[in-house]
Amino acid sequence: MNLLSPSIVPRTQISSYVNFLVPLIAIILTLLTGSLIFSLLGFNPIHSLYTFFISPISSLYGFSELLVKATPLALIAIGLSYCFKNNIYNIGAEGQLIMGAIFGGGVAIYFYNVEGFWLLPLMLLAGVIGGSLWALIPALLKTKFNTNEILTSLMLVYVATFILDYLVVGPWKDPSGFSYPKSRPFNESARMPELFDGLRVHFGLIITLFLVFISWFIFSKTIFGFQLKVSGLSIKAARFAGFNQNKLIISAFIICGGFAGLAGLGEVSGPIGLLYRDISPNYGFTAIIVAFLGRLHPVGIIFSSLIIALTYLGAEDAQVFLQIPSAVGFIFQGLVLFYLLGAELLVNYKIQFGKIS
Amino acid sequence: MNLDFIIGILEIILIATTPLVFAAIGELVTEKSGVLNLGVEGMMLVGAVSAFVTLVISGSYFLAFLISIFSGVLMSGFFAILVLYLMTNQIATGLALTIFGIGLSSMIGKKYIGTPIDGLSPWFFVIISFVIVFIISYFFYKTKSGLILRAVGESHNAAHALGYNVIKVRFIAIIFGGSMCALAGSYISICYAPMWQEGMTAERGWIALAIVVFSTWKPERVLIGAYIFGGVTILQMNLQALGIRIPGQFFNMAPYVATIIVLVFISSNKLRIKLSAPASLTIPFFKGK
Amino acid sequence: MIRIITFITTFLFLIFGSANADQKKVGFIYIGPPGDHGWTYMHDVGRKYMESQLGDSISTTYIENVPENADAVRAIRKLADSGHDLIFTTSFNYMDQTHEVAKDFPQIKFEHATGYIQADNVATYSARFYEGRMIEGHIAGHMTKTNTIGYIASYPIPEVVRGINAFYLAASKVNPDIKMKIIWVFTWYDPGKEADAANTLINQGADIIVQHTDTYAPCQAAQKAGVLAFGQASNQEEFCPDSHLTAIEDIWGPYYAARAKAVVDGTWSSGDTWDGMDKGMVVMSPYNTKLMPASLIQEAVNMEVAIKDGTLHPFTGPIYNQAGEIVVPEGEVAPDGMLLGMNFYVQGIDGEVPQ
Amino acid sequence: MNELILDIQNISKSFPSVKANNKVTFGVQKNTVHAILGENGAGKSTFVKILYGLIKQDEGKIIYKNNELKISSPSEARKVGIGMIFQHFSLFESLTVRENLMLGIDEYVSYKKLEIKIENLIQKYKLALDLDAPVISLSSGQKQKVEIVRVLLQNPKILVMDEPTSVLSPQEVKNLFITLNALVKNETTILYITHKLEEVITICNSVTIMRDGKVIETSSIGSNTSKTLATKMLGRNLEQITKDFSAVKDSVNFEVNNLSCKFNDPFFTDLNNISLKVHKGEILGIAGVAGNGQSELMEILSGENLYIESGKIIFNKKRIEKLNPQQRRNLSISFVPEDRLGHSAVPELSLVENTLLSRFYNNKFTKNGLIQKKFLDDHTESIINLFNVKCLDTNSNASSLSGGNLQKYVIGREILSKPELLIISHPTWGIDAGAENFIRQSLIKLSKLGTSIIVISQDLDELIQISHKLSIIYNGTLSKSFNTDSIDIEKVGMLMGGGK
Repeated sequence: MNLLSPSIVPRTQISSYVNFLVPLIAIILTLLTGSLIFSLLGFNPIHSLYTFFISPISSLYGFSELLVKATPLALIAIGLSYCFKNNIYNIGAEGQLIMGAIFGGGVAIYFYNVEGFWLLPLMLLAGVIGGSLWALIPALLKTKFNTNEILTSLMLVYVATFILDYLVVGPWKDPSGFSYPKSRPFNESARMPELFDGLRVHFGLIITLFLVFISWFIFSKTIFGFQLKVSGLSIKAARFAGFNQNKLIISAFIICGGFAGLAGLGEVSGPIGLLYRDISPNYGFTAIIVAFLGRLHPVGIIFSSLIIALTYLGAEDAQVFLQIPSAVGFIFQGLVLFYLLGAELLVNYKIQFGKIS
Repeated sequence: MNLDFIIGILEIILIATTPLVFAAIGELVTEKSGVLNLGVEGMMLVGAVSAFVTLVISGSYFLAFLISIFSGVLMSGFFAILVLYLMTNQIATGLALTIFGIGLSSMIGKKYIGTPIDGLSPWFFVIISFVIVFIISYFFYKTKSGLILRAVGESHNAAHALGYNVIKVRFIAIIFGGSMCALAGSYISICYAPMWQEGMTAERGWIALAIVVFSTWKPERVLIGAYIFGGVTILQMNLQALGIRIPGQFFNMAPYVATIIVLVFISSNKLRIKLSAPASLTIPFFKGK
Repeated sequence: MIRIITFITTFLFLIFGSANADQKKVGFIYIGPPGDHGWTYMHDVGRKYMESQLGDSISTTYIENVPENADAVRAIRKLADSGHDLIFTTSFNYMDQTHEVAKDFPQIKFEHATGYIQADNVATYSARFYEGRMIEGHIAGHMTKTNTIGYIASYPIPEVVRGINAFYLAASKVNPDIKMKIIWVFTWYDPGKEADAANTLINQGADIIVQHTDTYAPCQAAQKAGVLAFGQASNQEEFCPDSHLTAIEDIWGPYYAARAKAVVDGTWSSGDTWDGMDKGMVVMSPYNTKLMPASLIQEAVNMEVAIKDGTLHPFTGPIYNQAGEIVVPEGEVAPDGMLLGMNFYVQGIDGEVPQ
Repeated sequence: MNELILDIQNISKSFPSVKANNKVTFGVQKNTVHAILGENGAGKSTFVKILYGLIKQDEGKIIYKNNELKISSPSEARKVGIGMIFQHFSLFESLTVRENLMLGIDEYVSYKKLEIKIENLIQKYKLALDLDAPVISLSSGQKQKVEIVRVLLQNPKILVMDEPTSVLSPQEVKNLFITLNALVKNETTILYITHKLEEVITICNSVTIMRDGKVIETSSIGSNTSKTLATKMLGRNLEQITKDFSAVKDSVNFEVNNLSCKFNDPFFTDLNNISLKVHKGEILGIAGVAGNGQSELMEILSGENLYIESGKIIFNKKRIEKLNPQQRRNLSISFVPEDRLGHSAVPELSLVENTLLSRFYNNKFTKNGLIQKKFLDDHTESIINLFNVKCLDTNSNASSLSGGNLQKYVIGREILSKPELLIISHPTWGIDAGAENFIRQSLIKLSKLGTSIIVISQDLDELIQISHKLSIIYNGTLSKSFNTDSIDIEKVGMLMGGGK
């Protein structure tokens, strides 16, 4: 009996057209499912989809907001890819972000009455140091005591949150703020300059693009990038080559922490302008999806950060214009991700229809 | 300090820790088969809301838990299809499942917020949580099926070469993990704090994931990890209530810090951990090779 | 490119948009989901009340789960951009964000809850919940048998500290032996942890549970353990009928309706509103007649009257801090400035405000 | 006795790049040892996988016990009585021996019953195995025993063995042959996949020779000698290997003095007081049965493991025991560890990238931390050309190469760096005769250029063939060295078994 049945075959070489085709298929499926869901819930499907995907970026301001939201996601995701490439499961970027904000913000608070061109660079440096130091804890525990980094990095997120809370309620509280849990506002020279008048997209975007480019360079052109890749694929081969495993683990953590810290500082010195409890809407966790969706590749990460940022903006617009509850936004966001991830099958494998006897 | 007081503390610790044990043992089985599912929080929420809604509609506790477990099967089954058949990245898919679960649960529960129900006594489930841990331990180390599951997590290629159905074993392990997470959720919404509130699992799913790591993939150690976390949480509350003058932030940090410190002490033996960690965790299995 | 998109937007808006020109649009920014049955829930109740009062002259929109960070500006601006005339931002940490957007939209009116900075188009409003705490303290002082009160506190902000102090001052007045046990849980919203805290307090001998967190888990825990409790934000008696003494209800509806009406009428002006029982912004839930003696209920009602007419103030001197220094002299009442920024426990409370 | 248990008819199987089996047709008689002889890449493994249900043929059929064999999975194959022992062990490293054995039993009986069954089997075949030891702690020989026992648990009618002796010591090979003969007497047919001619002559009754996916000939052994078999298998004659003692210089350039390592770990063999000397241009062989400290010694010599309790390692009068592999490479020492996939090469990376794994001071692959793609490409290109590596191009993944070709690539990579000292472990493990011969020739050629070479191997024939001196490692202790032109094989055999 001869049957036509599909079988999955790995691709020997990844063709470039597939790289474009895959997101396209995912988008088409998303639109179809989205229409179905919105129709079932009693919303006009075309209008809903328009509100989700186009209305948020239909103005210059909206587009700038997309960048504001995507900037920290891309920055953290690119940092995480240093870890993930090396098979280090650092899921504590959120904590490293908070520490970066604490260190960098601490500088701004210490020099609250001093203006100067040097202040922002100093804060950037402090932010990087803060994030790196926080990432160094799981790194050292892993290298010295063999402690699993998934647990330590995750737990340290919560610890960082409490430290930030302690600081803004206690020592760093705004003296003229009626004891509310927030710091003084940063002065002008401690703020990220905005790139365009009236838009919130700030200098952090330039830093991020620069670091994305640098990372691309490191991953593809330097021996360090090669070392990360090899030790992620095979620890034995890395030892054979003489790569210092501990040094690589620590460097990956430090870079990742530094990037996350920078993202945290970018938030507090950019759009927020002071320190308080809830400075990040879980950027550190969302960035994990961004990193994998972008296949740990700098260019991929730029695209995936924009897509994920857009789903957040779209969910807001859907609430404002269509009174679609945020829950539906989450469901829809989940679906978009499922489709994008599922469609990747077609990048690495092809489906063959062949005879099986 | 009399005996009643200490028993009282123990009771609170038991009630508070049980959902962590359920979720962690479920995730442990999933991970032991070689699949990492980061969707624990999402599955717990959907489990919590489906139990609650079923209870409100039907009035039957039995049906509530049944439907809840079924919801966990559906959620994790969906995840299983993605990671096993479409070979999606497990970490990203799990995180997406959490986002999806947060949305789905609040959508389902919209009309039921603030509906009063009669809570169920937690003790039955507290006992069950211990029983399940020991059953899983027995299953892993004293049955052929458990051995197969561990073998699949250790090396899917070798297991396949021996003729074991890797996909089937993983599917079942994922679904078991999903139903345990759902059970943890329904315990929260029916026994622990009988109500439905959006996002009411409050990050317990993440703690459960950490506890699996803590356990170094050994079932009995799930109890140790969960009870260190739960125990320190309740103990710090007791110290606060005694009026000790340390800022509350530091009290609240204690469970997280304690878990890290204990893990540091028990993880120095590399080889022992290597022997119990599933070697093919997060690596997709492709049959064609 | 931008032009094409703008064109499409306009086009689609013409097709789908249906705006009544005279209708005023009122927007809300919520910190949580309206389903939290606590803080956001009560704001949503207020919003619905406003709709019911003003009918077709307004329409309302809300965005829920808006984090108090960079996202908030975008959410607020989205409401401003989409033609809203009045925007309520209902959490303290929206303060800077509200002002940032308000600067760019002088014609739109903003109302920021629990803030302390006003502008020409930004008014602030809050409620004197501590008045209710005083009554709760008074009741607790009479009702406790173990002389131990368990207090579940969320975050160390003046609002919460003020409540603790008001409660304790009133309770210790009727019962000098009273002891307060306070657990800070650092969450507004975690039913499990709130229940754990309640059970821990009960285990330590508390027979009355007070909460400053959002869910009714503590009240349920009290019901189960057979001790008494006060509800939070709304009347929670149906969840714990045998424990629920009363609750402080946040009643925003009348204020919202009045402010919206002012916008419709064109009479809105900025200002700072800190209303209490006198304006009905703080309301005590019906006292539980099964649990409380009639005389005590009468005392509570009398206190409400006295608070409303200004003859009774929760923070009347002499008030000492923990170090024994006098902070409010005999015969005076604490000024609003001190209440607004309160970050110390009064004498008699054990422990330390986390800071 | 002449009954056919297997009748293979016109089996063909194509992969995207190659036709692996082309109308394979032959018969296997019942209760014999039947060899399938061929170089790597001849199509033996593909055929075996089809027989065992791991992959499906494109066309053709297999008649098994007079019925057409229709199986789609290994467990079905086992059910009808076909058992298989893989060349690369399909064992579960972190599980115990007992657990690994249990996994070989398809019945779902109680745990207790399984345990008893296994104890009995171990008794029956007198296999000294610690049932509670994790497999990761076993030597290759012990691992193979586990594999064999696991298959025997099924009472197979046909037992397929893929290159079974490639990891065994001579003594172990002898034991294996005894076991095989016992099995044949017990009504088992053995399909013996190999490229070792001597083994075919010694143990097999008949042989099928394969080349390039086709069957060249099926015949009984009687008419064949190893020479005729070799010609048929290769389709050409192999060059004779001759070594040259005159090239060895007097100067010692590598020396290990009283080296001891205590690992305090039951899964590692401690090294005791090891001393050795290698002269310029000399090949030193280290023989021994697997699991006697070879891999530990290799790690210490390469610098992958820097944990040394006492002793010195001296290269060109310089102490090097604290240097990591990269630093040792900078002194012109190069290494080839035993595992090709995942140790000396990364399967998922291209050959160009794999070239970068082993960086010498003189090959300019990197400059200020930047990768010099040009040098790397050129170098990879020359490895492929000079060492006859069969592959698509320099961007092929290492995993796409056959074992022999990958090994040629790896050794070529190290040799082309012109090392002063080469330390190589199991240079011809599991590769075809052509590549084996080529590699041995290359090593001798290198030594003539003045490079000192240490070869660690379990293949005693190989060591005697190529090395000038030979030491034997047993239980972490290294014997003194013997000249291979005047060596007493019996003495060596004694030392390998722990005798004095």
